[in-house]
Amino acid sequence: MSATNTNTDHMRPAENAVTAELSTQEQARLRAPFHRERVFRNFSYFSPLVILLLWEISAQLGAIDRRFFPPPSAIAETFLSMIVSLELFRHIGATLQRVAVGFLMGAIPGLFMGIFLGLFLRPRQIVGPILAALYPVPKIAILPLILLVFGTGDMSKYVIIAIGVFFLMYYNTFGGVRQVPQIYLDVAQSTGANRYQVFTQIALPSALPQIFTGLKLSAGTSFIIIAAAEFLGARSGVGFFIWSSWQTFSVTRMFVGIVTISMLGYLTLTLIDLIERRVVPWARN
Amino acid sequence: MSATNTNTDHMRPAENAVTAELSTQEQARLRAPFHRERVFRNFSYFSPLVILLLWEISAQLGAIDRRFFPPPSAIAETFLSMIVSLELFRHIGATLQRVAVGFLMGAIPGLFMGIFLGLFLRPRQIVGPILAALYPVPKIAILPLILLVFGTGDMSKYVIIAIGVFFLMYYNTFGGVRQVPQIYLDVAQSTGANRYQVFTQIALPSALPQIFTGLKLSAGTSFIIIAAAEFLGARSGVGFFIWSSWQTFSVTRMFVGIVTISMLGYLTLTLIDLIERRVVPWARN
Amino acid sequence: MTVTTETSIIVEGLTKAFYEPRTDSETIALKNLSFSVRKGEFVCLVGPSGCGKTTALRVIADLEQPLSGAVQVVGGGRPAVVFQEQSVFPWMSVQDNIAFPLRVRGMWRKERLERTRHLIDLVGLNRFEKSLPHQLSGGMKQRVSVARALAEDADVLLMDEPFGALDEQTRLELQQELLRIWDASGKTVLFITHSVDEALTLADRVLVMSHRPGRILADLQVGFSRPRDVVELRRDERFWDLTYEVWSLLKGSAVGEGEA
Amino acid sequence: MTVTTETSIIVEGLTKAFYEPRTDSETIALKNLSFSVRKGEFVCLVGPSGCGKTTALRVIADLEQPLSGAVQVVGGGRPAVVFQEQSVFPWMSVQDNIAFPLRVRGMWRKERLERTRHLIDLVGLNRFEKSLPHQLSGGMKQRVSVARALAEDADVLLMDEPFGALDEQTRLELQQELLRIWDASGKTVLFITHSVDEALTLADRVLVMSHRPGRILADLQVGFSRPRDVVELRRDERFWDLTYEVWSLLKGSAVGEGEA
Amino acid sequence: QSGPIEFLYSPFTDYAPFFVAQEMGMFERYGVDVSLAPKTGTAETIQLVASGNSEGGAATWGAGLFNSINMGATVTIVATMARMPESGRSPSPFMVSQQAWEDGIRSVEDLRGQRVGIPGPGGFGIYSVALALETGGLTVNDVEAVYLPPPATAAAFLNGSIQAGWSIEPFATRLEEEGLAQRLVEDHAYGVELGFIAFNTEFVEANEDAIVGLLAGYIEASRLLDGGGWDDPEVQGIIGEYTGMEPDLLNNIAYTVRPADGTINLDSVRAQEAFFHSMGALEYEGEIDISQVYRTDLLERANALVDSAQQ
Ligand SMILES: Nc1ncnc2c1ncn2[C@@H]1O[C@H](COP(=O)(O)OP(=O)(O)OP(=O)(O)O)[C@@H](O)[C@H]1O
Ligand SMILES: Nc1ncnc2c1ncn2[C@@H]1O[C@H](COP(=O)(O)OP(=O)(O)OP(=O)(O)O)[C@@H](O)[C@H]1O
Ligand SMILES: [Mg+2]
Ligand SMILES: [Mg+2]
Repeated sequence: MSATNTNTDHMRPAENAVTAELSTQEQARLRAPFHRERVFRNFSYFSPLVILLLWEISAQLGAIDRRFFPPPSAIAETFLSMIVSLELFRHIGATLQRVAVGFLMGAIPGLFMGIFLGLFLRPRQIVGPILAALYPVPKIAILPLILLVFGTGDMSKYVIIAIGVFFLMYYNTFGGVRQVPQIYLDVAQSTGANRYQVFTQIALPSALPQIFTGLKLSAGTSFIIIAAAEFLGARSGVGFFIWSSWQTFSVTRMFVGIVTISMLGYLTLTLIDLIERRVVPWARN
Repeated sequence: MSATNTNTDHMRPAENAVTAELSTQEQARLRAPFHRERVFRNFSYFSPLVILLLWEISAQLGAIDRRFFPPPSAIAETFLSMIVSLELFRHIGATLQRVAVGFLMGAIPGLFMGIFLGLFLRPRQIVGPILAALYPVPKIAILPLILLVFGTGDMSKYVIIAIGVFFLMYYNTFGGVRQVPQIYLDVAQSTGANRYQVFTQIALPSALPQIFTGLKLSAGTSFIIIAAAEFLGARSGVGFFIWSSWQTFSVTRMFVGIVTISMLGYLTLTLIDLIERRVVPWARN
Repeated sequence: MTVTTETSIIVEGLTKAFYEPRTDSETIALKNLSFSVRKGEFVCLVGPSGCGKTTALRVIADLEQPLSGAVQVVGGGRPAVVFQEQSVFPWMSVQDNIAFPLRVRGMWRKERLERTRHLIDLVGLNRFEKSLPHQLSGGMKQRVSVARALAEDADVLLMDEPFGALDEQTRLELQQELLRIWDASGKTVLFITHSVDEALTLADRVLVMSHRPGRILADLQVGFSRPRDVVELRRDERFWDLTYEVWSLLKGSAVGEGEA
Repeated sequence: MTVTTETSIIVEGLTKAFYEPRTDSETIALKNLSFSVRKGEFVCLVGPSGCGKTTALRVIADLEQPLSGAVQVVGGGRPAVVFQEQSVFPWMSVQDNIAFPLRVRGMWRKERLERTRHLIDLVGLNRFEKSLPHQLSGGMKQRVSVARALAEDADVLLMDEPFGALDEQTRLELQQELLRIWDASGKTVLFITHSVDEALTLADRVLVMSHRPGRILADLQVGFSRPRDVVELRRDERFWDLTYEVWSLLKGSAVGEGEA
Repeated sequence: QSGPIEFLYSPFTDYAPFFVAQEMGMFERYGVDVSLAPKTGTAETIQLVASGNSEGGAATWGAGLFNSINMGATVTIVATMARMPESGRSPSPFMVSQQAWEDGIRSVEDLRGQRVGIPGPGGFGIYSVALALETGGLTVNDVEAVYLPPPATAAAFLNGSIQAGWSIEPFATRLEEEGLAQRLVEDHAYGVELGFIAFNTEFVEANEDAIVGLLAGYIEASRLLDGGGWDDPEVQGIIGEYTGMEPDLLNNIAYTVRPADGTINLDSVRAQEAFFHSMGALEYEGEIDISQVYRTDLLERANALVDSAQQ
């Protein structure tokens, strides 16, 4: 019924408690998982090499037909010779430039439309179904129409990418904004935030994790689309390179193109992942 | 310093309070917004008709080239005659069957992979980069390989759709699971839930809103992809129909195909929206 | 005390119900609720869990529309609100969260951080200015919300169980600070609490609500002189009389939701 | 009281810190914390906001790993936990939330709903069995969490401010129910609260923690006979002595995080 | 061989004999069970056939075929698929856009430095365009090649992205009807070999009789078509089914043809190989040994079979 076991040092001055420090071992143990994680993560970026390894082995063992699936070593050889001759760089440059422009042209409107329709009921009810009706329009089927409007030059390629990216960004941003907890919007409203502020201060950051999903999907899809778009009216670009190699049945060269474009896509996805880690530090893990 | 204004009826028996009822007007006012909403929503499903209207007007006014953009009225005429001749139904049936099978073949693994990698660190770090490297592989470029492995029949079309759907579902489910609030996982862990239960009881329902985003993206994309897949090596399906119309420059027929496939996609998206409304009742609005 | 005769908050015949379209059923949260708060007054609202306190506050804050009846906040400006729920933005640091209302007003970052520095002191989060909310304890997050509402410097302060998750010591300190600010600024405060002690310590008037649907059971004047000493207060016979009165009101009314 | 001499929870030299890789900085939440709880004992943990109470509970519940030191929950089964945070699953109805632990054990829906019906009564949510959490008030959600933890029927119950958001009446009722269940079942309870009143009403022993990094400042035996009457208790001189003791311990320790 | 022979085709009128032989029971009559499988390009056909995933198929000549034979694709070529007619309207005219025509481009010479639509870098399209340009003394390098398939060509004619381009029936006729383009050269590709029929080499060796039967059905259908069968509504219905073309489009357009015996004009093939060499599209030097993959005996047996049946 009274103190039986009062800790003797409970009257120590408070400062003492705050200056309490971890032992060196504890310090090390505290940091160890993070260091281990970092090391593991850095290694894990290279896990896709496993695919190449399996492929090489299968090709060497004759499990797959080398005429149609040349082993990565053969692809690498051609790859290197094309690097040396700088031939590949021209194509990479053209593709990257088209992807970058098209990506931005689609992602920015998609982002805004997603936030806008996510926040406001009436626009959502009117514009939402229109977008849902436009989304499944087969892009490859309207390609000639896009060429008609935008010409056979790079603009039509930007537009094709932009269309694909727009919908991915729109739906993901929209979904993210629809999931913004009501309480955050209430806080904003109670402080008198205007629509623009709700847009930028609440909806955007709160939807960021899902926006990043959208960015990753868009980036991957951009490279898929550009490969298809460069089949048309282009004289450069990795997609053109793949297609023309295939037309002339140069299988190894075709694979050089496929691997190149996949690597570009992978690097972009990894970059977005890294950015996400910085920009969304409050997310789990 | 003491009660000054005690409400006289504070000693009313408690039952009285519970049986307190709203007046008829209040009842009506309470329900009115929901009825209004329902009416508005039902109308809003038809807002895509606005596109057709604008298009018709532009075509009639000669603002757009009718050789490439025949007015919707002309398209509707051809459409009706094809409905009457049952020609369209054969194509629609083939397309829907391919989309349904391919969609399921991609969505189910994508969902599982997303939950799995979302929950578990090590698999995520190893398999995640492999998927990120495979995602941007240009599908159109590896079509020949898919044909080689899966033959020229419908299986290769299922696979093409499944690949596209897989990544959309995977990334969205993954993103959703990564956003599951830690507290829910803690609750599950503290009750001794096993991995399977965490999977089905926590991660899946908590990620549902984002999974639905994935489903909508996948559904839309399935129709885009099938149109492309039926361009190559098919003799039925709406995609084949569009493509062969293009080959003969039968623009009106081609638009019948495009509108048909878009409508199928739109109906699917709307259906998913309705399901979402039922399955995710806890979401905002 | 700077209570005047001007009215600041008027709630008149407020009825609020929630409709559930899935089951076509309704929950009546408030039925014909009426009360008013004078300018500069400190009013506490107590009542059983689920009786509609939060709902009333949300209607006053213009976050929900009344089904019938009227609510008016007299005079300029919107009220500042401390929410019952966890409402700290996870993507903003402690200092940015607290300074958020100033950001809404378009103030520069430097200025708004300067202006809110004393609030960080006030809620005892000095070493945590730059921390993100997931690095804080439950009570620390609640303190951020309180500081954020104070940063608004609004004439009317609506607080929904703001000190609920705080230890008594921190709670007492913040109560004293709140009273000091209130006294110095002449703010009107409507304060929801589930602690009768707290209500009697803080309020000029205590409104006791019935269980759902909430009505005002009693409107009790709390006449203790200010500044009030928490310990002194408990020595006062009137404190226990009032406590007893509130408790018996609540007891007569608060039964488990379903038992009525 | 069924307190035995067997130990149920042992915390030995527990140190727990959080590392922030972005800034390469650490927050020491607990430093060398030691205490133990006997089987069947009801122990309350009080301490200033942010002192590490929740952290200690999470380590005991095996949701976090200690940096150094050891924690052991003796005997079968994992502890049931009531979390401080809002932890009700938004996608499950009230009854499904409460019955969730039984679902985890693979019980059929019909049986688990039957078995948890009395818990819904207990927390007074009878008309809300089928409601979803977003239709509940703050206090009602908290009651769902409490009922869920009770549904587990574990030997050890870890409760983190479970009655924080409840009005006094509901709180008193639930306190009495908890004591009744504890008394009948011989459960071990570790109960975090910020209310000294509550601690003294419920506990066999009160552990008072220092401010961060948390250590045990005092381990106070609460010797009142049971069952305890809340009103009677407050008439007891020893109640006020203990209250005073805890308060002065907290006062000596609890200062705003940054003022130390 | 169990089950039907999977035979690859593309949905164009050039492949009409296969559709007709299949639907009118000619394959069946010669005792072969064929299933027609649609595909897209030469490269896929070679890949699928050489790998044994399909037994055989028809495809067009081009750099893809030459390169694949060079790298040892295990295919055996047995007959022609189609060739350009020797005279008259071309099934694949070289066209100039209406706009360019009005701007004064009236001859091939005027196209120097202009943009010309070509379906791709490795096939019949570019060869045909090269032949058309040659009639005006130009080469492909004298113009700016823009790679576009037919549907996109229409759009490109209208918006001025190209001044001239390759085309094919019935697309060409439709372009004229819509006032988008005009025929500029018709006679450039007379007699050029368009495509071939090939089978997996192993399959050929093991199933000679089946291939003879298939070729016999093909020859009979070809003779039917080239002997005026195009106007038969039943035939038009069949072709419409496989190509997605409306039957009335099939009237009044020019078609590719086949010699009555289905033999390949190797000179034309050699000329094409030389052309792709000059374009740098081939991965080897000199000429490949076509005789190594070209077998004529099966075609001779098939012709005999058909001749005896038709007597
Ligand atoms: N969005 C909603 N939909 C349906 N019912 C609701 C909603 N919000 C509140 N309610 C109901 O209204 C009633 C009053 O809720 P309110 O949140 O105002 O209670 P409260 O007095 O604040 O309770 P507490 O002290 O537990 O926070 C409750 O019965 C609750 O179930
Ligand atoms: N995930 C985390 N990352 C970094 N710091 C953390 C984390 N969780 C807790 N802390 C820090 O640990 C300390 C103790 O937190 P804890 O939640 O245990 O406090 P508490 O005693 O439960 O406080 P309260 O009564 O306010 O809930 C706090 O200073 C907090 O900032
Ligand atoms: Mg409330
Ligand atoms: Mg805590």
